[in-house]
Amino acid sequence: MTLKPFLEVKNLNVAFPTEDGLVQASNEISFTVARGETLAVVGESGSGKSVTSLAVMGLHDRKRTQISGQAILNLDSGPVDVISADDEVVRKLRGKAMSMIFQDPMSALHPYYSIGNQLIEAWSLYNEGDKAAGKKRAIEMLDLVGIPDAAKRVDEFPHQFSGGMRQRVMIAMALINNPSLLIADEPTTALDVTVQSQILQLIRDMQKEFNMALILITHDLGVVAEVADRVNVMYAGKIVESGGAEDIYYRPDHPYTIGLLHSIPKIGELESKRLVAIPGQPPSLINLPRGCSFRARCAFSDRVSGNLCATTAPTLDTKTNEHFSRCHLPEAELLKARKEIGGN
Amino acid sequence: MTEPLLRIEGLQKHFATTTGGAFSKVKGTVKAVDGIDLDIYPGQTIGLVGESGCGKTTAGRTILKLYEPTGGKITFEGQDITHLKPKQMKPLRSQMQMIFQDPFASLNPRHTVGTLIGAAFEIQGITPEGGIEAEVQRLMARVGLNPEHINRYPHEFSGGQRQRIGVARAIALKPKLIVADEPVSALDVSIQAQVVNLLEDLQDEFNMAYIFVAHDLSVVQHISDRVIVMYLGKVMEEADKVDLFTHPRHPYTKALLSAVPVADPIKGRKRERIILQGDLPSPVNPPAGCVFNTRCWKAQDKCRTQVPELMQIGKDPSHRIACHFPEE
Amino acid sequence: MLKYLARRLSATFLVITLVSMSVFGIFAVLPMDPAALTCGKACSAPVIEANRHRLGLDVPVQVQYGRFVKGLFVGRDFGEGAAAFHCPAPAFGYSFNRHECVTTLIAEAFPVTLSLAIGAFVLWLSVGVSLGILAARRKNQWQDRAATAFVLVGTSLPTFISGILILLFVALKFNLINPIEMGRWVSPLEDPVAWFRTFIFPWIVLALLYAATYTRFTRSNVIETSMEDYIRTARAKGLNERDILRKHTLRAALAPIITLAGLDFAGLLGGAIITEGIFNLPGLGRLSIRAVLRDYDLPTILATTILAAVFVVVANLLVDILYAYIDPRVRVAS
Amino acid sequence: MSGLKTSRRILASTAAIALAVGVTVASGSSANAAEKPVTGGTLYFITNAEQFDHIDPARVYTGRDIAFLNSYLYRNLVSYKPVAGSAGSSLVADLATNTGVPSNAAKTWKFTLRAGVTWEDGSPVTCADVKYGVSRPFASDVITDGPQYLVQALDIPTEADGSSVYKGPYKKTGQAAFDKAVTCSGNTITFNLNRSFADFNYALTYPAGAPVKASKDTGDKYDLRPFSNGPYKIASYKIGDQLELERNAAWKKSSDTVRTPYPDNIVVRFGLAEDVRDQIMLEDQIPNTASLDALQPANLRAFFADPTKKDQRFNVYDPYVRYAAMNVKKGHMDCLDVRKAVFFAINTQALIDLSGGREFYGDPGDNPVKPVLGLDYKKTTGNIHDPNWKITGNPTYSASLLEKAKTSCPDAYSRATAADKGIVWDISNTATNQKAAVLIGDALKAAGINIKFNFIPSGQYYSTVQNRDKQNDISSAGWGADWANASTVIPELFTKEGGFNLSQNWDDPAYAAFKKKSDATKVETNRAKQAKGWQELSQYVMDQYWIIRPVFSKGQEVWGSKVGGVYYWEPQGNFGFGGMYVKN
Amino acid sequence: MAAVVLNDELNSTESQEIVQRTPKEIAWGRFKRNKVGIYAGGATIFFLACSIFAPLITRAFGVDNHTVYEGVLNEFAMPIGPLGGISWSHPLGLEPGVGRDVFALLLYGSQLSFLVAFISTFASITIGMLIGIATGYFKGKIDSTIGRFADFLLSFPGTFMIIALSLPLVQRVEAIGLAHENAARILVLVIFLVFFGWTGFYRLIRSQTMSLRERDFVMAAQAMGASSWRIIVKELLPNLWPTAIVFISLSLPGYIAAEATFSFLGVGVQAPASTFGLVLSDAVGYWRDDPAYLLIPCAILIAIVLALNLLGDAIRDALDPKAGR
Repeated sequence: MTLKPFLEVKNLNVAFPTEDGLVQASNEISFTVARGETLAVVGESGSGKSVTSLAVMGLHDRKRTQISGQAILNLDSGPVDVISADDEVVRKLRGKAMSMIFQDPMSALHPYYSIGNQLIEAWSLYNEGDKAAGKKRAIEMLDLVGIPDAAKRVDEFPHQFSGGMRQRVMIAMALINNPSLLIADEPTTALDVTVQSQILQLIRDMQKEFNMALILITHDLGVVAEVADRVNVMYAGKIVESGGAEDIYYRPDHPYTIGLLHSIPKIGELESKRLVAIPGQPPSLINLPRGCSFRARCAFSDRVSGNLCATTAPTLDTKTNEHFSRCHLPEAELLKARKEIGGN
Repeated sequence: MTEPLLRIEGLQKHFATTTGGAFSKVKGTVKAVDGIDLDIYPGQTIGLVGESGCGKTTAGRTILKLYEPTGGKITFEGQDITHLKPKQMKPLRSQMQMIFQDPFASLNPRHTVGTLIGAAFEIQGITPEGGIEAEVQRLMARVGLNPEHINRYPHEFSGGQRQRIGVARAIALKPKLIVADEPVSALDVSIQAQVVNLLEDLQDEFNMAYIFVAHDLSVVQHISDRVIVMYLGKVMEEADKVDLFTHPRHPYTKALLSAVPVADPIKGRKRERIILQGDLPSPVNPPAGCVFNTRCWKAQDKCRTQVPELMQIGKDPSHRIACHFPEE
Repeated sequence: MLKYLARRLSATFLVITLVSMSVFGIFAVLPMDPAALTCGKACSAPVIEANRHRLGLDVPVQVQYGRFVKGLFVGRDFGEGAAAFHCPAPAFGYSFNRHECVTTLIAEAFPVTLSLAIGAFVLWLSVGVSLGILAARRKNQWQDRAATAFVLVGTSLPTFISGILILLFVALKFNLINPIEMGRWVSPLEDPVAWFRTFIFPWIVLALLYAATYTRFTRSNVIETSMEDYIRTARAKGLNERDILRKHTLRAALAPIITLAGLDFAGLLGGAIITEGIFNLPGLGRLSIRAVLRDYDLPTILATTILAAVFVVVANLLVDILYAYIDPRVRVAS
Repeated sequence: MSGLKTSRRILASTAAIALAVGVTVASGSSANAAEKPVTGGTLYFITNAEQFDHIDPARVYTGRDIAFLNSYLYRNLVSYKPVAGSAGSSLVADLATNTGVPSNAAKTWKFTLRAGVTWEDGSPVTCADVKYGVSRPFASDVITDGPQYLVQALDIPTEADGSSVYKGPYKKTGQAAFDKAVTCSGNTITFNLNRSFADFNYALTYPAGAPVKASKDTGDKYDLRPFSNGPYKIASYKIGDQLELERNAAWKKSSDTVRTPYPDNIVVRFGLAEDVRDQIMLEDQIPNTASLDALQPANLRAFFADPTKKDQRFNVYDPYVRYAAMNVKKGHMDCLDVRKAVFFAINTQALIDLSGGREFYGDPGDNPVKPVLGLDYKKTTGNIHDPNWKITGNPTYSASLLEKAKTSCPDAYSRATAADKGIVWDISNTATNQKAAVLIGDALKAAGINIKFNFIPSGQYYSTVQNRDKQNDISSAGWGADWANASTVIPELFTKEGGFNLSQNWDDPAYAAFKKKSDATKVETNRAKQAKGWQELSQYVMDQYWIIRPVFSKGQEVWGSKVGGVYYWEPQGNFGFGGMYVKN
Repeated sequence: MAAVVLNDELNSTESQEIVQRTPKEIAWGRFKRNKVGIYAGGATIFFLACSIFAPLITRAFGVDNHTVYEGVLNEFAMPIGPLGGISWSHPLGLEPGVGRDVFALLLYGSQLSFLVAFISTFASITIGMLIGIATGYFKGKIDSTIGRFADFLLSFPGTFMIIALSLPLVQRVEAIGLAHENAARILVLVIFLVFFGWTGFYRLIRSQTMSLRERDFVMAAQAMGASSWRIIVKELLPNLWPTAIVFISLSLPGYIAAEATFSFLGVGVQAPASTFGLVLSDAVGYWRDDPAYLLIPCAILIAIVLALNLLGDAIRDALDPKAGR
C-alpha cells in the first residue's frame, strides 16, 4: 500500500492496575492502517486485541487505565493523537472519523430505544437537520445494510431483531456518518455460520462503498483469511507476527502462528490425522516472565542458542518487506519448524 | 457390527411455551427435536451439527434422558429406556455420560476437583480399587491434569483445564456412550486441539461411542464417523462423514459447508460461496412444509406445503436426506 | 396489549376479592367482641345482643361479607326507625365510634396520607436517586462515601426514633411548627405554605428512611448499567458523557426503580402509622390505629386494611403497565 | 399508682363522673374581683384526646364534658350554680323555673318550664322536647354510655332480663309505659318514679335529662351535632381535629339566669401530642388557651414551679377515688387474707411518687367515699389505719397473712404464690401503668406473691373489665360520686345492679345483708340517717377488702396568660367554663 | 466499561501460575481489607457479648434489672443527680418513676431484642430457604401457587396487622397454654414477623435456585444419576449459603429495629421486662426533664443497628462483590 496510512499506532501500551498487580494488556503495539485497507488482528482471548482497539477509540476510562504511546489519525484537517488529545476532541472523532462495532449484537443496542431512534441519535451528532431528515437517512442506511422492509422496521426495537439483523443495524449505525476507520471487534463470533458469511460479505461491501480503513478483530483464522489484507497476530499483549495475509498463511514466521494454523482442522481434509496442539496455557498478563512470553509453550525454544528466549524478549524483526515476527529462532530453524508442524 | 449400543427411533422433544406472569397459560409448543433416528455402535462418533436453535443440544440431552422424551424410542444395549424413571435410570448413568460446552458453568464452583470427579463414584455407590481419591488422581493424570491439584477449586484452573476436569468426570465410570455437547466451542483456538486430541485418545483407549454435538463443521468433520445435520428440530441430512463432506445432497448442508471460512487466503477467496438469505425462523413458529424453505434458493411451492420425508438417497444406503429437490 | 390488560385487570380483581375475604375471615375468627367493647356502662347481655345486631355481627361471616360487598356497590343502611341513616356507595360500613360512614372517614383521612406520601415520595426519590447517581459517578470517592454514610444512617434509624428526635429536638425546640395547628389538615390548594409546613418534617422523616434504599439501589443500578455494552456503543457513537448518562444509562438504570417506588408509595398510601402518630397527622394510619387501639372499631379496621392491600395490588398492576410502557421488551412480549 | 388512670393519651371513657363537693387546696380560682370580664375573642382549649367521649346529651357522662357542654351548648331542667367554692354545688333552676317539686314520698317530681327558651332555629323548647330527651336513653342499642339513673328510676316495668320494656323512641316498643311515667301538661313535666328518690333533681343535672327536639334527632349521629339551646352552637366538629363553637343568635340572655357567654368563638383542638400540648402551656405560646388535660408529670411540676404562672393554674382534690377492685368471685380473690396480703405488701409511696407525688397525685385513702362528700364520709378503721400498714409496704406482715391463708384458703394461697399461677391484675396499657406494674410486682414479690399484669388498650379497658367473664383477679379503677350522696357510690360499686361493680361480690356470704342495707339506705329520705348508713357500709367494704388502697386523688388545670375568669367548679370537678373569657 | 474489558482479560488469563485461594479465603481476604467491616464486626461482637453476658456484667457493676433501687429517686420519682442519675453505681442512670438501673435494663433488653431478631431471622431464612428451593427446583403448580401466595401476603399492611391482631392472638396463645406473658407475646411477634418476612428471602432463593438449576453442573449431576435430594443438598445448597449469610447479616439489624418499633407501639414484650423500644417509648415522656434517659438508649440502639448494617454490608461485599457495587 502506498497510501499514507490513516491510522498510525506507535508503541502503544495499555495496562490496568488491579489488586493483584499491573495487568499489561497490550504491550509495545505499533501498526498502521490505510483507507481501503483491511487489517485483521488475530489472537486468543486475553491477547490484547480488544484492549488495543478500545485504546484507539479512546474508550478506556483514563482514570483506571495506564496508556502510553501514540495512535495518530491522519485526518484531512491534520493529524490527531488520540492518546494524548483531550477527551472532548477524541469524543468528536468517534462515530465520525472512526467507528466501532462489537462482538455481541444482542447487548450492544439499547433495549429501550427504537432502532431508528438510535440511528438518528448517531446521525444528528454530526449532521444538521430535523428528525425527519435523520429518519430518512436511517432508513437509507438500514436499506444499505440489507434490512428488508427498512421503512417499517426502523420503528421497531432491538429485541424484535435477530442477532444477524442486529449486527447489520450496528453496522448501519457505525457507518451512518461515513467514518474513515471502522474497527470491527469479533463482529461474527456470536453469530451462526450462515449468518456470519452474510455479515462478512456486508462488511466487505461496506468497506468498498465507504473506502474505509478496516480493523477486523477476530480469533477465527478462517475469517481472517477471507477478508484481511494484512494480519497482526497477537499473543500475551504483544504483536508476535505481522504481515500480509498470504505471508501469514503460507509463510508463518512465529511458532505460535505456525501452531495456531495447524491446530485447527480444515474443511475438506477428510483423513483423520491427529491435530497439532499447542501445549500449555497462555500466561498471566500480570508479572509477565522476562524473555519471550510464548517460551513456555514453544516447541522450538531449545533450538535458540544460549538462554536467549528466557532472558531477552525478542523484538519485532523485519524478515521480509512488511512481514515482521517477534522470535529469536534463526531463519533455517524456522523453515524446519514450519515443515515439522505443517508438513509444507 | 451387530447390535447397536444405542438406537434412537423417531425421537421427539417438545417444550410448552407459556405466556409468563402470575397466571400463565400454555401458549404453544416448540418442537425442539422432531424426529431423529440414529444407531450408534461402540467406538463410533456421530456428529450432530446445526446452527443455534436447531435442537442439537436438546437432542443430546434427551438421548441421555436428561429431558423426558415427548415421543420416539430410545434403546440402550437392547433395553428400552424411553420412559424409565430417574431411579430406574440411575444404574444406567454409569454407562452414558455427558461433557458440557461451558467449562465454567458445568463445574460447581463450590466443589474441589476431587469432589467433582469423585461424585460419580459416590452417586453410583462404587468404590474403585484403591479408593476414590486415588482413582480421581489417576483420572486427573490421564486427562493431563496435575494430580496434586485434587483439592483445588474450578476457578483456579483455566478454561482448557476445566474442560479436562469435565472430561475426567465423564469418563470416571468408563461409560460406553458419551454425549459431548460443544465440548470445545468455548475454548480458545490454541486449546481446542488439546481437548479434541484428548477425546480421540480416550475413545481409542476405552472404545467409547461419542455423540458429538457441535456447530463447528470443521471439528465435526475431524472427529466424526457419521454426521447428522439438523435444522429447526428436524434432520436435514445424515450420512457417513466422507459422503457428507464430499458430496452433500441437501441444499442446507451445502450452504452450511460453503459458509465455513477457510483458513487459506487464496483458496478461500476463490471458493464459490452460497450465502443464505435471512435468519433462522423462530422455532416457536416454524415455517410450514419444509422448514428450510424460507432460506432455500431452490424452494418451490411444494416445499412450502409438503414436509419432505427423510429418505435414502444415492448409492450409500445410510445416506438420507429430507428434501424435495436434492442437489446432484 | 389489550388482552394483557384485561387479563391483568381480572387477576387484580381476583386478588382484591381474596384479600378482602381473608381480612374478613381473619378478623371474624378472633376472640375480640366489638359488640361487648362498644357496649358502654349499662352493659348487659341484651344490650350486647342489640349491639351485635346494630353492628351487623349477628349473622355469619359470609353474610357479613356479602353485605359489605353489596354496600360497596349500592350503599348501605344502618340503624332503624328514626335513628336510621344511609351510607351511599361505595359504603365501607359505618363506624359507631366516630358516628360516620367509614367511607367519609377514609375520604377525610386520605388527602392527609396522600399529601404525606406524595411529598415524601418526591423527596426521597429526588434525594435518593440523585445521591445514588452521584455516588455511582464518583465511585469510591468522597461523594460516594458520604452517600454510603447517609444510606447507613438512614437504614439504621427506625422511624420512631428519627421522628421523635426531629419532632422534639428540631421542630419543637426551635419553634419551627405552629404547635396548635400541628398535624392539622390544610388543603394545599387553599394554603400551600401551611400545608408545606405541616408536612415538611414528616416528609423528612420518611424520606430519610426510604431515600437510603433508593440511593443504594440507584448506585448499583447505574454502575451496573454503565458497564452494559450499549453504553459502550453510545460512547463509540461519539455521544458526550452527559447525554450518555441522561439518555442511556439512567433510562435503563432507573426503570427497575419504578417497581420499587410504586410499591413503596402504595404501601405508604395505606397509612404511615408511626410517622402519622408522631406528627399528629389525621391520615389513614392514625385512623386505623385509633380504630384498633381506642375503639376496636371493626368496620374501620376492615376498611383500612382492605384499602391498604388494594393500594398495593393496584400499584402492582400500574407498575407493570408503566413498566411495559417504558420497556419495549415487556410491551411487545405481552 | 394503679387506680383509674385518665390515660395519658385517651380519657378513659366510662367512669369519670362528677362530684358534688370539692375542696380546693391550692389556688381555687383566678377570678380576680378587680378584673372585669371581656366579651369577644376566641378561647382555645387543647387536649391530647381525640374527641369528647360524647356530646350527645343522653350519652355524655364525663365530668369535664358535662361541665363544658352544659356551659355552652345545652341546658338542663336544673344546673349547678356556676360559681367557685362550695356554693357551686347548689342547684339552680335552668330550663325549669324551679329546682323540682317532689311529692308522694319523693316518688313524683314536677318541673315547670321557663318561657322564652328557644332552640338554635328559634323554635321554643317545649315540654315534649324534654320528654323526648328523657326517652332517648331507653334506646340502649343506640344511646350507649350515658348515665342510667332515669332509666332505672322511672316507673316503667322491666323484662325478665332486667331491661326496661320501653325500647326508646326509635323502636317505640312500650311507648305507653313511658308515656305514663313521664307526662307533660302544658309547661309542666312530671316524672313518676319507682322508688323514693330524695335527690332526683341532682340526677337531672346530667344532660341525659335535657330536651332534644325530636325532628332534629339523628340517632347515633346526634353525637356529632346536637341541636343547641345554649348560648353557643356548633360551627364544626371533626373528631380528631377540632370542635368549633359560635354564638347562638337565637339564645337570649333574658331566658337564661345561669350563663354569661364571653368569647365570640370557642375552639377545642383535639389530638395534640402531649409534648406539643405541654410546650404550648409551658411557653405560653397561645396565651388564650386552656388545657383540658393535666400536663405530663414532669411538665406539670415545671409549670407549678414557675412563679410567673401562679394565676394560670389550680391544683385541687378532684372528685375521684382511685382504687384496686378485688374480684371476690369464687376462683378469684375470694380469700380475705390474700386480699389483705396484697394490700399490705404494696408500696403506696412509690406508686404515688410515680404519678406526681402527694402534691399532684393525691393521698392514701381509707374509704370508697371521698371526704369531700362531707356527710357520707367517715374515717374508717383498719386498712391504712392498721398499725401493720406501712406506706412503703410491709412485706413481713403480708407474708404472715399469706401464711394464714395457707390454711384458711389453700386454693387462693396456691394461686397467689405458685410460680406457674399467680394473681392477674387488669390494668390499662399506659406508660405510667407499665411502671406501676413493675413497682407493684416488685413489692408483692418481696411478700412472696406472684402477680401478673394484663395490659389492656386504654380505650377498651373498662368495657373489657366490666365484662364479668373477662375480668381477672384485680382491676384498677376509679370512681367519683355523681352528686353529693354516696348513693351514687356504694350501690353503684358494690351491688349487683350497680353499674360499676368490679368486685363481683354477690357470691360472698356477707353480700345479702350488705345489699339489704344498701337498698334501705338508698331510699332513706332522712339525710342524716342515710349518711350513717353509707358510713357503715363503707367501713364494711373496707373491712372486707373488696377494694384496696383507695387514693383520694388530685387534679390540676392550667391555662394561658390571656385566659381570665377561671375558677374550679366543684360539682363537675373541672373548669367553670361559663365564666372564662379572653383577656385583651 | 473499562472494567468489563478488565474482567474479561483477567478471567481468561488466570493460569495455574497464580497462587489461587479458596472462595472462603478470597471472601475473608476481601473482608479483612474492609476496615469499616472489621470495626463493625468488632462492635457487633462487643454488643452481642454484652447481651449474652448481661447477668455477669450487671453483677460486676453490682446492679440488676429487677431491683427497684431505694433512695435514688426524689419525691416526684425523678432520678437524683445529673444526667438522669448517672453515677459509678448506675453507669447509665436510673429509670424515672421506678428506679431501676438503666444499664441493666438495656443489657437485658438487648437480650430480648437479639432473641427476637435471631429467631425471626432464622425462621424466615429456614422457611424461605425450604420453600424457595422446593419451588425453584421443582417448579410447576406448587411454585406458582406459593408465588402468588407470597405476592398476596405482600399486599397486606403488615405493621398494622401485627398491631391489630397481636393482642387477641396473644390471648389465644395463652388460652391454648402454648406460652404465657412475654413468652407468648414474643412468640406472636416472631410469628408475625416471620409470616410477613419470609417472602423476601423466599423470592431471592427461588430466583437463585431457578438460575442455578439451569446451570450445567446441575445437569451434570443428573447425568451422573444424582437424585433430586442430592442435587439440592450437594449442588444447590453450597451455592446458596453465601446468599443466606448475606441475607442474615442484612436482616438482623432490620429485625432489631422492627422489634424496637413494635415495642414502642405496644406490641411485643411488656414490663417488667425491657427492650429498647419499651425504654424509648417510656423515655419520650421525660425528654424535657431527663433527656439522657431518651438519648442514651437511642444512641445505643442506633449504634447496634448501624454496626450490624455495616457488618452486613461488609459481608455482602466480601461474599458477593458484584451486588450493590
